[in-house]
Amino acid sequence: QQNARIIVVSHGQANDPFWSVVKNGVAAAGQDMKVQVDYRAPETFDMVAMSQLIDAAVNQKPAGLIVSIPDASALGPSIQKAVAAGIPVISMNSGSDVSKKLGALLHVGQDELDAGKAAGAKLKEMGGKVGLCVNHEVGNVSLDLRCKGFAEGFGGKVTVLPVSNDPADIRAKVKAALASDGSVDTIMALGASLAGEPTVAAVKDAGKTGSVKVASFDLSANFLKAVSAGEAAFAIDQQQYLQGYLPVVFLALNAKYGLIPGGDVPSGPNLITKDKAAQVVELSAKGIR
Amino acid sequence: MTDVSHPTAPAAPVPPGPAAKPARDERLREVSLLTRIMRRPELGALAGLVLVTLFFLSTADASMFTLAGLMNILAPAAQLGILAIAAALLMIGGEFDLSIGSMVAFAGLIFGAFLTLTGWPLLVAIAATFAVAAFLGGLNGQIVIRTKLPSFIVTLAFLFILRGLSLVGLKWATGGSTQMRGIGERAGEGIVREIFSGNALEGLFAWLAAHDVIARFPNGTPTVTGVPVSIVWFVLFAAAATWVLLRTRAGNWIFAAGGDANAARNSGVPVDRVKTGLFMLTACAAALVAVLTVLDAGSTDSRRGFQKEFEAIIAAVIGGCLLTGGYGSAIGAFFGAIIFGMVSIGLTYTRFDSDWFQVFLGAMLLLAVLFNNFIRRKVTGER
Amino acid sequence: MTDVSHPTAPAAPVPPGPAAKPARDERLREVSLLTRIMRRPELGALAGLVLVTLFFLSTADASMFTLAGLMNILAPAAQLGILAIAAALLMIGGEFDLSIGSMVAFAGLIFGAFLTLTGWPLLVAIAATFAVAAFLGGLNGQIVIRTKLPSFIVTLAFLFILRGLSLVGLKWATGGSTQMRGIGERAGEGIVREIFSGNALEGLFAWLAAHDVIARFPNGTPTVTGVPVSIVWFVLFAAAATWVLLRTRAGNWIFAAGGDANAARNSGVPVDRVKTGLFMLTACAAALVAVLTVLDAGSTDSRRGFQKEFEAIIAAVIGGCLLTGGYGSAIGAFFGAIIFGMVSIGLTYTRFDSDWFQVFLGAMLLLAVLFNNFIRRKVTGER
Amino acid sequence: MSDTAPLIDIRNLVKHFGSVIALSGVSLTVNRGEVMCLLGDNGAGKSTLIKTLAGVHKPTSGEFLVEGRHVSFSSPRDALDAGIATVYQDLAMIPLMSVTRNFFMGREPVKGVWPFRYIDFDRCNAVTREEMHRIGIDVRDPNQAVGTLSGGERQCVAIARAVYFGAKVLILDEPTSALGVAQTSMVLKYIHQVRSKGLGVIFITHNVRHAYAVGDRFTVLNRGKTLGTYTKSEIAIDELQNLMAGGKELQVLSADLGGMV
Amino acid sequence: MSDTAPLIDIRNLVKHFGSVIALSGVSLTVNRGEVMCLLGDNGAGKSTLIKTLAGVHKPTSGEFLVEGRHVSFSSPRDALDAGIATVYQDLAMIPLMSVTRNFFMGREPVKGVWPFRYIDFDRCNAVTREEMHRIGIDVRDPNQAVGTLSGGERQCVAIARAVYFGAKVLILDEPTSALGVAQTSMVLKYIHQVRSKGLGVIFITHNVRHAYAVGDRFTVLNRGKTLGTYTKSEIAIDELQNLMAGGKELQVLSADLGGMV
Ligand SMILES: Nc1ncnc2c1ncn2[C@@H]1O[C@H](COP(=O)(O)OP(=O)(O)OP(=O)(O)O)[C@@H](O)[C@H]1O
Ligand SMILES: Nc1ncnc2c1ncn2[C@@H]1O[C@H](COP(=O)(O)OP(=O)(O)OP(=O)(O)O)[C@@H](O)[C@H]1O
Ligand SMILES: [Mg+2]
Ligand SMILES: [Mg+2]
Repeated sequence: QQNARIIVVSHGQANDPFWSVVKNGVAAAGQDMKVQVDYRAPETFDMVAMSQLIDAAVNQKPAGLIVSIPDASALGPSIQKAVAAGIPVISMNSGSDVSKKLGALLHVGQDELDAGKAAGAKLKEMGGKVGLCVNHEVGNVSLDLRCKGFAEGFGGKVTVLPVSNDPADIRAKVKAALASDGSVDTIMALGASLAGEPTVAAVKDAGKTGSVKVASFDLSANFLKAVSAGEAAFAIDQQQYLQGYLPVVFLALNAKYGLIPGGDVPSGPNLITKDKAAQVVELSAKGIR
Repeated sequence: MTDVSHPTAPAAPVPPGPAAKPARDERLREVSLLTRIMRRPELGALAGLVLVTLFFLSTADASMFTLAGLMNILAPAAQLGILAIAAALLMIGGEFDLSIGSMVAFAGLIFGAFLTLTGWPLLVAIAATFAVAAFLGGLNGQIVIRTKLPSFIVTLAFLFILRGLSLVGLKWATGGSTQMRGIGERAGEGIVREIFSGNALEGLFAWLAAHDVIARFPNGTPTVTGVPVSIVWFVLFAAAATWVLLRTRAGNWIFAAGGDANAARNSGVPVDRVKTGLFMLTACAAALVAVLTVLDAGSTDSRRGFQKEFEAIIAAVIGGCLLTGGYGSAIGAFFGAIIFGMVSIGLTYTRFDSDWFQVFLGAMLLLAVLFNNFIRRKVTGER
Repeated sequence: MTDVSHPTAPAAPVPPGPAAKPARDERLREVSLLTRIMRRPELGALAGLVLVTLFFLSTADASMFTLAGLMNILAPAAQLGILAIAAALLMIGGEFDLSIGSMVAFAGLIFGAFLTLTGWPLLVAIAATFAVAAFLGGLNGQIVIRTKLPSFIVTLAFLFILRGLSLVGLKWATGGSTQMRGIGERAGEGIVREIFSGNALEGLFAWLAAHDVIARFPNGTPTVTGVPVSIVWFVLFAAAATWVLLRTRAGNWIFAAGGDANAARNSGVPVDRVKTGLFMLTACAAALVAVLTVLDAGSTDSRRGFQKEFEAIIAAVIGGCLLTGGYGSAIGAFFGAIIFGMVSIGLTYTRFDSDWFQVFLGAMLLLAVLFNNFIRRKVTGER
Repeated sequence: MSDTAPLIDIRNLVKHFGSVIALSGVSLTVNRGEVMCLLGDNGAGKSTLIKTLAGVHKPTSGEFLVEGRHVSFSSPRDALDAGIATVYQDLAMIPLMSVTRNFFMGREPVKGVWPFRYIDFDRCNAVTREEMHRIGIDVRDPNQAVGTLSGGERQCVAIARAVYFGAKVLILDEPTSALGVAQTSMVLKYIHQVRSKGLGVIFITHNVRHAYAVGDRFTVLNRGKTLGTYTKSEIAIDELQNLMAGGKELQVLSADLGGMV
Repeated sequence: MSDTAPLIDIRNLVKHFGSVIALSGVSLTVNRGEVMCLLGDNGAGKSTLIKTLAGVHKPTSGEFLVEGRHVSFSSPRDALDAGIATVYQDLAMIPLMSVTRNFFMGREPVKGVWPFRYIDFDRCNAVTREEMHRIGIDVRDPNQAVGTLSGGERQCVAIARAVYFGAKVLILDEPTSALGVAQTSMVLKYIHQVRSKGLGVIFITHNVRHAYAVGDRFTVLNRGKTLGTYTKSEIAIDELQNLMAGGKELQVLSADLGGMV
């Protein structure tokens, strides 16, 4: 008998460190539950392309569909079409507010905005006054939301620093920003391996380790090491492995036994500070956290 | 001259015959129809398309080649294709426009702003969007022509500028967000809306579904409710562009301007006007894609059209356009866009791990062009 | 012939004079040294650099033009510049390589793998990385030459393939992560390491700091501890490439191959060998950047070098290379990379709202090239 | 416009390219029904001069009158509209385009109503084939790319095109350089015909015999300056030949050359 | 290699371009110290033939022997190495490069030790200036781009280059087409000199007087076929002229043309 097939369509590319963990969760759940899983994402943050990928998934009539919903207007019609076609849909990562309305069974994950707020509040508590948000993909709505949430939770003055995907560029720009505005005391990076690590290096270059607090979204082994060494304050973990793993499990169980949980599952946020960092490093190096 | 005998020994000159329709020239070999067809740049990309189709027929889920699956492939191909055809015309005319991707975002923003902020009716908003796009395209063209700088660098500057303005404008228009929603509701219904969004031929498809020609979902709605209008626009644009290139004066001027701008100018072709017109056309094509996608999605964001300039050039090159200008075709870009769309959507119908996606995309593109090249050489006997 | 009188009325032919070193040709106007300098493609980009510098001098924070600030601008410019110079040579030779960005990621992966998985010593790992890169570059070149397909499309396929392979390879090597770390520790210390990472001239800078020539941090360490080796590589590579282009046989062949491959071939230039060599060189430049960045950061990830091919071409074009080949310079690409680096880093030293970043980037690029063009025409009197 | 004014009258024309002085004060007139031969050594400035007349270059200084009126062409199209048709030395052809498309480039005959006007390619092909045949070239296929034609065939396309579209003035820059014997004689005959229709012709050649055969007046350029203008009656063929060489010694090789190269 | 074998011997050479038959069986020999004139109408296939000899095109069929040995060139470099130097009708120059760089392209003299070998540009410039002067062109500046030279000046660069680098066989495809009187006579003198050094020369021209002045034997092509080969003693100049026209009627215009164009 053929295994049930579950398709995941997200807005994050397979080579994005954050999403690669989600994908690992998906794959692991597929193996554990003995279902076929397929992970699909557009090549860039492109809502039009993503809606087309959902359409393509619907055509293949899977046993379940898992989507992230960064733009409800653009993706709504495709998701509704999936629901109309009788495919059980679970949303994950983004779109907790619209998930029910579009007909998804439940939502696994946590809003970027809330995560940002939590991080901002924590940094404010640590005494931050002037903040910098290092954004490596301005215009990517989920990253913009992280920055926005950070600014809201932080309360103080926050400047967005747009950077490219290149570590050398990020390092130089953070250094430049620190040199030109001496009052900056808090830096939030939106991705640990891409932006967080060069930011730590830049702060070190500028001789401000300790006086400037660095925090980052997501995890990477090197960044966690910096946290445990006291060079960075903390990392925000959405436990995105769960965002990949749980929906697959739910849908597999749904396909087998018709089971489904009764409510949304919040997967984070979870602040990894100095005391916890060391334990997480190895898991992060394997792409689980 | 055709009836003159060709002596192999010295002979008195023979008076030339009448300029009659030449019968058979001994200096030409017979060529098959196939050879003559394959020699046209218009049809070169066809071989690549066939190869790609065969590949997916043998590896992909059967649902890919259902009616719904095909529409699903054509929808993104159509949006890319509209840009690719315009980019192809511009490339044939000897220039590049790297700003079309950003123009999609920018035109989407101003279209959204016209609808939601100024509250103009749909038709006026669309017309104004096209006007702004044409103006910006013309500006690009004028800068290129007056400064004689490569269009690559000028339009690259506009790539950044327009992308940046889209971000600033969106934040300004929405009060801080990079996403503008609710455009669909403001557009209202009516004939103009139907031309730019939704499906064409809905009646026909409903009828077909009712008679079970088209598959239906469990709840009874047909899997395909019509042909998305973007596909209609795509096909019409390809047909019009092909006709213009091959049959009209403007087409001749485009080839000439791209083939050798100096020679063309010396022969009396108004090269500067042609190029400016082409820049305006590409910008308008980007605006069309913006209007189609914004009405379709009901929202716009500052990443719309990201890297589409690149994909459009790829599609045009797959379709046989030369980067150096003066050679290529609109119908080639048409097939190029379909190949590109089919490869990128098609892989989701196969069982390959998505980590391998880019490897496959690259390999398929290379194979498609190699095959197409191989077939053409085989058939025409070129070396 | 130079001493022949030029009568304005019929006169008997005058025998030609000896082929002496010509004194003064009445068919040439005097030109100033400045004109002669500005006419060189090598120095065109200088005007743009001056403009950009002036702009930042008047708008940016003073810390931008401290020693630390300049090193900070040059470090990313150096990495881009190494790619840009190689891309410029290839463009002069008439081809593109869109795969260099992906090659940075791929070379980083295999370099990391050689070090951490096979445990080779640093020197061997670096040599092997260069060998693999050269092989892949040569493969690109051979495909382009044999199939006569545009290099744009062939290397585009490799852009996707190598990027995809980097992801797959990283996940395989790390057991699921997109980042490979611990490379720095495995590299060990030693002379080879010092050539490819860290700072040069550390002793000199420490001495300077001790004598208060260089600013120090509150804790006493100098703000600049040396010149990053990537900058040294950048300068040396620019010098070597310029010398090769202008003074050697290979340089002449590169210009010829790009100017008109057919004419060059007909004159006996081994065009295919030249082009293959250039493809290998660009791939090796990408590998060099990979080694430098991997040793610097101690880790590599699948997004390294993303879109660097694009930026390298931008820098080369700012520096005066023609996209059509046969014209340009390495030193121009050198300045182009510095302009690009200065504009993109410099804006963070100013007080402009960061939402406007891309608008400024685009506008500054356009202004720099326009200004450079304007100055050249003014000085040389060209129209 | 006065009917007695020369068709073309240029006075003291100067043209610099950056530091290069290509023309340093050239004067010239062309009248109706006259063939003016422009002669001179390689690099004398002949092509530069006629490119200035054809609107390709803007003169650095000097006056340019067409039918007695001052003109300043901003593009070759202006010159074409003013009735000056030119065969350039580099032919101004697009190698990748077909013979027919090159023939009609810039002056395509269209059919149908706007915006559905299209080029009447059947007629164009027929005209091209016939005009090429008239000049002595038997085109295999008018859709062949010009880049694959032989040098002489290509030159014939340029000449046939200029002659076909008629004009007030026909400028021919070394039109016979790559032509065969038959084609050359045909072009000389064309020049004859065009002159008798009352057009003015500027004919550039290095072949003194061709010049003497069809020319009415001869202007000799040397190193960017006019060496003088002579009517046919004023000058003998070998005198002209000496002038053309611009003061260079001739290598007389063989009696067969008869002093004339 | 036998010393009596002709330098070049081609037998029944056929060349097709797709559907176009450019050569349909041509045979030809060139001996040491002989000038072989290749004559024929426009489009007869002369350039195609010599491009096949020069390694640019691969023949579709037919034999090609150099000094009695079968050869098959895979690139023009092979032909150059075999001692065949060619002046192409399209000159094979790179417009954006300087005169000197074009002159020495592919055969640059280098100085210094590897890997620091560099081109000796001072010497190159001096040689270029001198060789151009010899042919009758006074180059303003050897660093000027070839694209800004006049048509004749450019042709002289190509000829001077081929002659300078010597060879066993010199192929000249319409070398004098754009040349002035003085330059033409110089090129004819060169051909003379080269022949007396024992090299073989293939000289293509449409000027029967030039051909007759320097040629030893004449091969006439027509529509891709050999019309015949004649030694100078076998054929008179006007007979040759008639053959060259390839059976086309000549427009005799004026007595000045004297029947010979
Ligand atoms: N664009 C340019 N830039 C610099 N110099 C130029 C340019 N165009 C022409 N020249 C120079 O001007 C001079 C005159 O060139 P022109 O082409 O007018 O000569 P010509 O009389 O037509 O010679 P030919 O008989 O060989 O065709 C030449 O020496 C040439 O080098
Ligand atoms: N690459 C090609 N593709 C197709 N046809 C070609 C190609 N090259 C040459 N031909 C054709 O072959 C014929 C012979 O051309 P070729 O250039 O050899 O003539 P030619 O004798 O040198 O003439 P001319 O005296 O005008 O230079 C021409 O009719 C031309 O159209
Ligand atoms: Mg000339
Ligand atoms: Mg020829």
